[in-house]
Amino acid sequence: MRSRINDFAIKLANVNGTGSASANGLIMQAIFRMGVPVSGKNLFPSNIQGLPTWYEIRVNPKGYTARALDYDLMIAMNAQTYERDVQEVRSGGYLLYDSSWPLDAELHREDVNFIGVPLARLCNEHFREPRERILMKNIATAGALIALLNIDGAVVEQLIEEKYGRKKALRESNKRALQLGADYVREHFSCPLDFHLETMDANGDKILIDGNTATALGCVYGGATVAAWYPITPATSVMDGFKEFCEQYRKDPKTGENNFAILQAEDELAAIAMVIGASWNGARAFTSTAGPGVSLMNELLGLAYYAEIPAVIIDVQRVGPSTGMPTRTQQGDLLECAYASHGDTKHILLIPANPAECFHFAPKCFDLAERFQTPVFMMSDLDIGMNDWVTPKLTWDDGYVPDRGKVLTAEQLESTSKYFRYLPENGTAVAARTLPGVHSKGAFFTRGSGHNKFGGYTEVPDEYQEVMDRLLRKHKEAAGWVPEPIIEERAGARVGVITIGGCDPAVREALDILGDTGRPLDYMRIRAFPFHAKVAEFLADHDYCYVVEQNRDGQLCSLLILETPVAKEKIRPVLIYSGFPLSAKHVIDVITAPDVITGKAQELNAVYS
Amino acid sequence: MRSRINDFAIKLANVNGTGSASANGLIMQAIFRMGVPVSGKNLFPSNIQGLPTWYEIRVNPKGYTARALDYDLMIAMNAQTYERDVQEVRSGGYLLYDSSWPLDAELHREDVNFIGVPLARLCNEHFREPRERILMKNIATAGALIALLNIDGAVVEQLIEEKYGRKKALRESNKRALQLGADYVREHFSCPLDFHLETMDANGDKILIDGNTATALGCVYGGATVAAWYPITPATSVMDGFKEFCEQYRKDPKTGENNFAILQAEDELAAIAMVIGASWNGARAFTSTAGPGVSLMNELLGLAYYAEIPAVIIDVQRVGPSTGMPTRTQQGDLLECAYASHGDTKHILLIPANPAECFHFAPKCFDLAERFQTPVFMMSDLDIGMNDWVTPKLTWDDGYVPDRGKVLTAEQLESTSKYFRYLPENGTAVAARTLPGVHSKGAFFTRGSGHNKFGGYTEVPDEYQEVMDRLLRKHKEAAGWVPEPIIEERAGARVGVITIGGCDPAVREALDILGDTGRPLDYMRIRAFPFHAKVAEFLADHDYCYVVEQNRDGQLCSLLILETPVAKEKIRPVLIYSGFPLSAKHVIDVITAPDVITGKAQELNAVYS
Amino acid sequence: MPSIVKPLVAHPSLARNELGLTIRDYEGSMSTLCAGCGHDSITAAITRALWELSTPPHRLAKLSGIGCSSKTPTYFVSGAHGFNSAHGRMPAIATGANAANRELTYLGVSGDGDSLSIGIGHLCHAIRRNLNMLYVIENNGVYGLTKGQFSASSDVGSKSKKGEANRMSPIDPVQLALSLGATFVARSFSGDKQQLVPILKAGLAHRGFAIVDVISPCVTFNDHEGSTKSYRYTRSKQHVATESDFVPPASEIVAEIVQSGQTHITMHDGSVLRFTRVPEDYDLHSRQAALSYLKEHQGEIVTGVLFADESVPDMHEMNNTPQVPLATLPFAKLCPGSGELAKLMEDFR
Amino acid sequence: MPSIVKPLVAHPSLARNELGLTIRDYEGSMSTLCAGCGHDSITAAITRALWELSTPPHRLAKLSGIGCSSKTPTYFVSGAHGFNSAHGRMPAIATGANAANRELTYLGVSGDGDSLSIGIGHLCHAIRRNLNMLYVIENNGVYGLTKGQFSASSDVGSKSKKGEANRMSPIDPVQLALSLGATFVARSFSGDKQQLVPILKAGLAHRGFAIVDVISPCVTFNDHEGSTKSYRYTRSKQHVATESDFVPPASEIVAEIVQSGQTHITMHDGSVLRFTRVPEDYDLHSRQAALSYLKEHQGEIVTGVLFADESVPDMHEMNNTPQVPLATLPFAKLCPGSGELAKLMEDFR
Ligand SMILES: Cc1ncc(C[n+]2csc(CCOP(=O)(O)OP(=O)(O)O)c2C)c(N)n1
Ligand SMILES: Cc1ncc(C[n+]2csc(CCOP(=O)(O)OP(=O)(O)O)c2C)c(N)n1
Ligand code: SF4
Ligand code: SF4
Ligand SMILES: [Mg+2]
Ligand SMILES: [Mg+2]
Repeated sequence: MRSRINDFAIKLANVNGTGSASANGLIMQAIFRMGVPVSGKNLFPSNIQGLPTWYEIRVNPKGYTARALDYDLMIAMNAQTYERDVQEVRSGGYLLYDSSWPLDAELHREDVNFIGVPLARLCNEHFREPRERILMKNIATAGALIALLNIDGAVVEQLIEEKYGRKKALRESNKRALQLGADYVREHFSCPLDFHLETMDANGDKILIDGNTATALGCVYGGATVAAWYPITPATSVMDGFKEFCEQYRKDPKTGENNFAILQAEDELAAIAMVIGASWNGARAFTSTAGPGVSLMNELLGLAYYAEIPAVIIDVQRVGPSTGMPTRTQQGDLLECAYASHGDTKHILLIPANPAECFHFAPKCFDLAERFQTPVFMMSDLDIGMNDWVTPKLTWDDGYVPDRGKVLTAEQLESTSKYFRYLPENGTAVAARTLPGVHSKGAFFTRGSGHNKFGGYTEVPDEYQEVMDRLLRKHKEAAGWVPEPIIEERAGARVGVITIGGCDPAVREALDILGDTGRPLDYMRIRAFPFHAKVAEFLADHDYCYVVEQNRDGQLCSLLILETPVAKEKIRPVLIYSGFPLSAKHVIDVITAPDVITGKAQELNAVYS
Repeated sequence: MRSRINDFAIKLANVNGTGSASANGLIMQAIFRMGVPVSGKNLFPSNIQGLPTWYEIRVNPKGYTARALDYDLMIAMNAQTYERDVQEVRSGGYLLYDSSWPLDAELHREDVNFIGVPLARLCNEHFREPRERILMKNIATAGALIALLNIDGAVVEQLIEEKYGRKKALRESNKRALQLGADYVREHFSCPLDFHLETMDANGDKILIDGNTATALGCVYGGATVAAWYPITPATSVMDGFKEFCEQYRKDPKTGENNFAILQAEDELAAIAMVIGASWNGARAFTSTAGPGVSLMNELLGLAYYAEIPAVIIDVQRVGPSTGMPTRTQQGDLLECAYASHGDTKHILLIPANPAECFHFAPKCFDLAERFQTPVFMMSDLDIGMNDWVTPKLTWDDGYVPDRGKVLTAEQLESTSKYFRYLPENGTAVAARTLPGVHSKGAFFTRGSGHNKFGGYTEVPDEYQEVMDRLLRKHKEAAGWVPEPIIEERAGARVGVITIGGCDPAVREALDILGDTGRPLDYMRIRAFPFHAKVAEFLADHDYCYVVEQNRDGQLCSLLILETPVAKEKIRPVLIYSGFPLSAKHVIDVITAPDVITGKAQELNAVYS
Repeated sequence: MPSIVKPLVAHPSLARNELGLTIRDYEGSMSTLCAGCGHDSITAAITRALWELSTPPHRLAKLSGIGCSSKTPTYFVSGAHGFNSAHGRMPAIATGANAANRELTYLGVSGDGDSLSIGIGHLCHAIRRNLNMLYVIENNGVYGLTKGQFSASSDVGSKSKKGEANRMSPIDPVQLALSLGATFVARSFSGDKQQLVPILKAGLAHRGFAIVDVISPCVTFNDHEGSTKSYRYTRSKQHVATESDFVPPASEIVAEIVQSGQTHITMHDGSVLRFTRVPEDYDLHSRQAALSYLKEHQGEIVTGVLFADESVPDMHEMNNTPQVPLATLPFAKLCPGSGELAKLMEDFR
Repeated sequence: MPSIVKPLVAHPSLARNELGLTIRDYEGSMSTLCAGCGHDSITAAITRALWELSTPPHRLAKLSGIGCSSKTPTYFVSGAHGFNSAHGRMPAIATGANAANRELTYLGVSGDGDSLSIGIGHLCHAIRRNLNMLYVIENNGVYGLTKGQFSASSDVGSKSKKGEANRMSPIDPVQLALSLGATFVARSFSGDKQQLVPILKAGLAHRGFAIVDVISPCVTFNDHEGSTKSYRYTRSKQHVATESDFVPPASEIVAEIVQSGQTHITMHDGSVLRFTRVPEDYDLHSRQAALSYLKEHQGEIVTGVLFADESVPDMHEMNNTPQVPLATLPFAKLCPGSGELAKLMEDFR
């Protein structure tokens, strides 16, 4: 059995639109400030009010923050899902419910401890406004958790101070509600529970941030000036964040003018068009979207690829196909983004695993887009983008100089005899570009139609092919510039586990457990496409590799097979794609018991081997 | 040396918009009527008037009708391209030019015979209207060819009669112009040339038709009633043809009403939306488009896939990416169509090789779309779609019954206790659908958002996954229903050549030549995705296989590798993608001299092996 | 939205329509919108209108795009097929559906985001085609489902919840529709069921494209001080230009209508839209009159049926399609058969 | 289109503009359009307008979509960057371009297919943003490049080359733009260079979105009897509502203008659009007046500057961006640096 201090998982079941988010955040943040590694996963519906929403908190002294699938404590506040929620508590665990009304006998479980707290009654007695009563119920619940889990009261008090500062009334009612909940459970139950928190110091230099906020900040730091977007879950908060940070950092102190422009486009076709227009004109420009948006951008992505115009697309992936499950997570757009648009195209993808990488990859996206004059996707996802992650404090190297690629200045053009847009110097893969407005000698005609290396329109086969072949070389060359994979080797391992993005913590935890139980496996997290040379090396160095990813069709597997020399039978897909963040258990189950492998993975294995 | 009777290639270089098309067609058709196997490739610009356009005619007694790359006779009527055109004549060949003006000495070639005909002068002398003079120059050229190539004068006369029937003036001036050209060359040169035509009987039951016309006819015969489209080269003539045939066959004889609706949509997003709407309502509906259109349809293709709505998309492929070369041919949309849209999706593709298959695959597309309730693409291309091909006469089996798939009638619904949209009977992969307006019991809510097997909205992981897994099974099942590959084996062959679509004649010719020179190779033409079981068998049965396709990235190779168990190193890409139809030489060059393999193929080989 | 099933036991005393159905038979699953959302009131009005018209549930096709508004077709007439399609594409999907089966009643529900941004092209072209459908825009001036961004119908100066003012000129669906030739144009307010129900009925009876812009406050993101789409603002600025009631086709009452001397419009199916209030000199058949009236009352929210023209051919007439649905034509009528093909082949020699 | 290079030797006697450039310096490569195509005349007018305005070639950005019309930016000012983008997307691409660099002169060329079908949404929204650009629609009523299908500007009853009559109501870009709040709206005719050149110049000088609908016959597919976009038809129906000339900014002549008592509009840059003919009672600042005038002259092709308003903020003003191009801001102004980040990190604990 694991230690019961700082090592457990709880789940709060609520109805959305009732204000539970703020109470959840309060608990999460308090635990974080206690120095305990923690993660919070918000499992929310695609709706504004009235539907089931869950919040899972896991604490772990070693820093394993992937989802746990069995819960020590369920806070069951939603009658709609009560029946299902009760089943999810581990045997011997606890369930907290609102005992203002008697518990339905049918929902009882012998092996679970029920903690009844008359939350509604308490709040009705102590608060007057109907809306306040609803909101404070959540806070009172948080109060109960403070007592049950031994959350540091001083930390919570401090948080309340920071949050409500001058709003005295709110501050007071929050405090009162917290007290109500805490007092009641302290009076009626033995507190804290056998599993609970104790202050430690594991979060030293860390922060609590979500990926979209970090991405937004990365775009500010990367020097993006034009952002075009169309609202879509789960990408909206990238732009909300960008706006907020721009308001903070990009207002000219003298004139009050905005050193940025955020354009809410009429649709995603317009959003990518604006990015292309702005990039063509020399700005660092980006859009943030999700799968449906990328699908709509397909035609123009081909234009940017073929006419060689930088463009940065933040794809915060959600569950597809079609509208799918907008508030659930998946890594289902890999193939679409890698080869987006008709005709022969290949794009660059950066794949962050956590908010810190979101931050650092954002400027990198611009660097690569400008160096290679092509669209670059950041493949984030809902889990990374919208959940709070404990991550190392973000830092910035003031020595960073944006890589603007080859852009000719007026002086350079003045001294050029004749400029040709698509004619790179001595056989390199990228030709210098020019910006409108700089010099007449740099003028050329950008087009998505057939063109030769001089930039002229062509329908001549060889001329067309020459440019297309160079584009392929260019994509290949990018492999030397993208972030390397993260590789971690264990003594004695002959088999590898490959993964991407937000699967990271679950895979690491799984490998630790497997390693501890005598099954050492090497780890590689891929961070970009085209694949860095080390990816192929890793594949070559192992007998075979599991590939853990969150989609049905093994999209990363497909890319590995198509774009590295690996033999197909060396790839073993581990596909978890039903929409919730990954847990170590998912990974271990497949690796240790190949017969419980998902149907699809079996099929893929059949095809690959 | 090959025989000089009925075995040669000529090329006519013209300026577009000057009426050369009708003269070209006349020659082509006359040769066809002489019973000689012939093909005509129209290499035209993306423009309406004034740019270079070529027409290539190849005749071959054995029926090899792929492009020949060296020309016995060049009819050089375009000063813009004269210089290049002269170079394309084979050594010892002929060049016909307009000798109204003296020939530029620099353009001379010692090893080519020059035939000067003062076409402009002759026409100026005999015709008065400026426009007529231009048009008749082309006809006079045709006259010269009649004499030079020994084209049957009676056949030509008959064609003129058929074409201009009652338009006496036009008929007469055409005849006069033909005579002018013929007389002049007969007088000044020894006619016919050493290579020329002789009547034979190789076209017995054949017709001359382009693929788009055949596709259109197939859609009429397949029972399509709603067609939605947005104009785009090279797909436009599908809809022109559909309209024409509908006017001919689908006007109600009593009421004069149209038993069809053709909707010119505002864009391709609307076109596919209309197809989806009409199919949802029970009509057989289709759209015709090209790559840019498919890119725009991406989002809705995912909707149709996920909500399981039939849709037929005719993709007449052209050269991408982006606008690319709209009047050049390529097979560059395979990957995009196979996996179109974000999230996990897989679609059905039918890949015709000639107009006859276009005709027969069209009803098949509807059958598959309705049986599997999913989008089905017909992957045609510009070469097949817009060039005239000699094909077996189209025939129709009056016993054909459309496969509408599982659609519940009012009676069936009446007797059902409760209907669930996505719940197939006993584990089959496709559930019965219902049509609006039939019965309240069949009512359900179609949505692209998460749904469970009952058709209800869901965000529950397992419920979502259950449906997604069935969709994968469904796609797999379709492999048993699509057209089988065409396989032709040669004694002693251990290596295969795989191809698709319009590459067919060039590949066959190449294999004949290689077979005759002691290198027997087996042939397989794939006609659909998902791959029929025989595709994997063929791959398994050969040491390795060349894959001949017209795109840069080896898209068919990719699909074979991802979707069959074949080992990557068994796949050898032969990629010809600069936009003109394939010739046997392209194929032979690669197969016989792997060192002249294109750069890309080398790379792919490096990756695959 | 999970389809929360409502108990379907109708109270015996509930009124029955011509089909013998009660209003409960026109309801759908429970709404999952925010309590107080304007859209729910429109759902109620639609339910009522369809019940009063005695539209057979299964002869109705409900279509929508994506958004809170677009969710609502789940909440009425569960006996009808519904299609919650993709963001902005509903008008085009409805066009295809209608082309295939002209006999159904088409009711599209959309939002201001869905219709005036991503979907505006399809809307404009559905108008051009005079597609026979009722198109309801549940207009709240924001993107509700994505949490409150300004939509293209936001007025200049209207404030977001965070206090930011919109600066771009709004697209008014009513003016847009009038200028593009829509054949039935109305505006109403979700809070004014009395006005809305007859308008919806007339829109359903109209032959051609009937567009009804319904101001429908978003209580969560756009019902605050400074918003020009809030309940308070809309109530205070609503200007009822025309009032009407809808008289189903029935000869005995036509006489009465004509007698009354009031303005009326006879719909294509013989029903009558009887106006109890029309401003003096206002010509219901003149787009120009409607536009001028809107101009004169700038700053107010002009509601009512503002324009109607029953004389314009709809998409099917323009395409000369048969009266029966194309989707139900027997295959024998569609396939010319082997004989015709053999004949045709002669043209390709 | 192959860029067929023209000889660039200017005749010494050619007039020079303020920059010392001749009109040849404003030409592009040789047109590959059909001989007689209206679009070529517009190209000539654009060339002239830019030359007369002395726009530095490299400070011009030429953007277009796809179509015969959209090819034309290759045919003028080869010293300017051009962008022949994707079908219908030009307004959105121009929006991004303009956002990045407000200092260039933006000239968009589009067709009726490009602008009124696939691209109509972007056009509508560029209008809402009052994007500072001149947007020329070369309107021929057909899809020229795809060989003559009806476009959305085809009039009811206008006949195709094959004799088929269009039945759908047209979208008139002028009315659309007026009703969406465009700040400069004009119509002209490719055959009337005298009218067109000053309109183009004014449109270029206008601060905000200037849309000029130019009827531009397609000689190959829409210049026949029965077409309402043919040369003949347009000539016979052209109704010149306003006539104007354009006076570049120069104080000495302003006095003269004011003296003359004629109507004039002072553009944002100080230049003046002087009207030599405006119908009585016609208010150039009133959308309603323009719309009514169009209505009164239905059946005619009303040309001239029909509406202008220099007072509306453009996209940059609405977004409060600096006067210098965003694209040229030094990185130091954009990146808050490590210190600020360290401070900010405290908020995430
Ligand atoms: C292609 C695409 N882009 C974006 C979205 C995200 N999205 C969902 S609803 C919506 C806006 C809805 O606004 P509106 O139509 O006004 O409906 P409301 O919620 O206000 O009723 C958006 C942008 C989407 N579903 N699909
Ligand atoms: C996405 C896409 N769909 C279709 C086309 C084909 N296409 C090229 S030009 C054109 C229409 C052009 O019409 P218009 O804008 O009126 O220009 P015109 O040729 O008449 O000047 C179309 C449909 C395309 N290039 N891209
Ligand atoms: S967010 Fe607004 S529009 Fe959506 S349900 Fe809530 S109140 Fe209605
Ligand atoms: S087809 Fe028409 S629009 Fe195109 S170039 Fe020719 S005349 Fe002009
Ligand atoms: Mg809205
Ligand atoms: Mg046009």
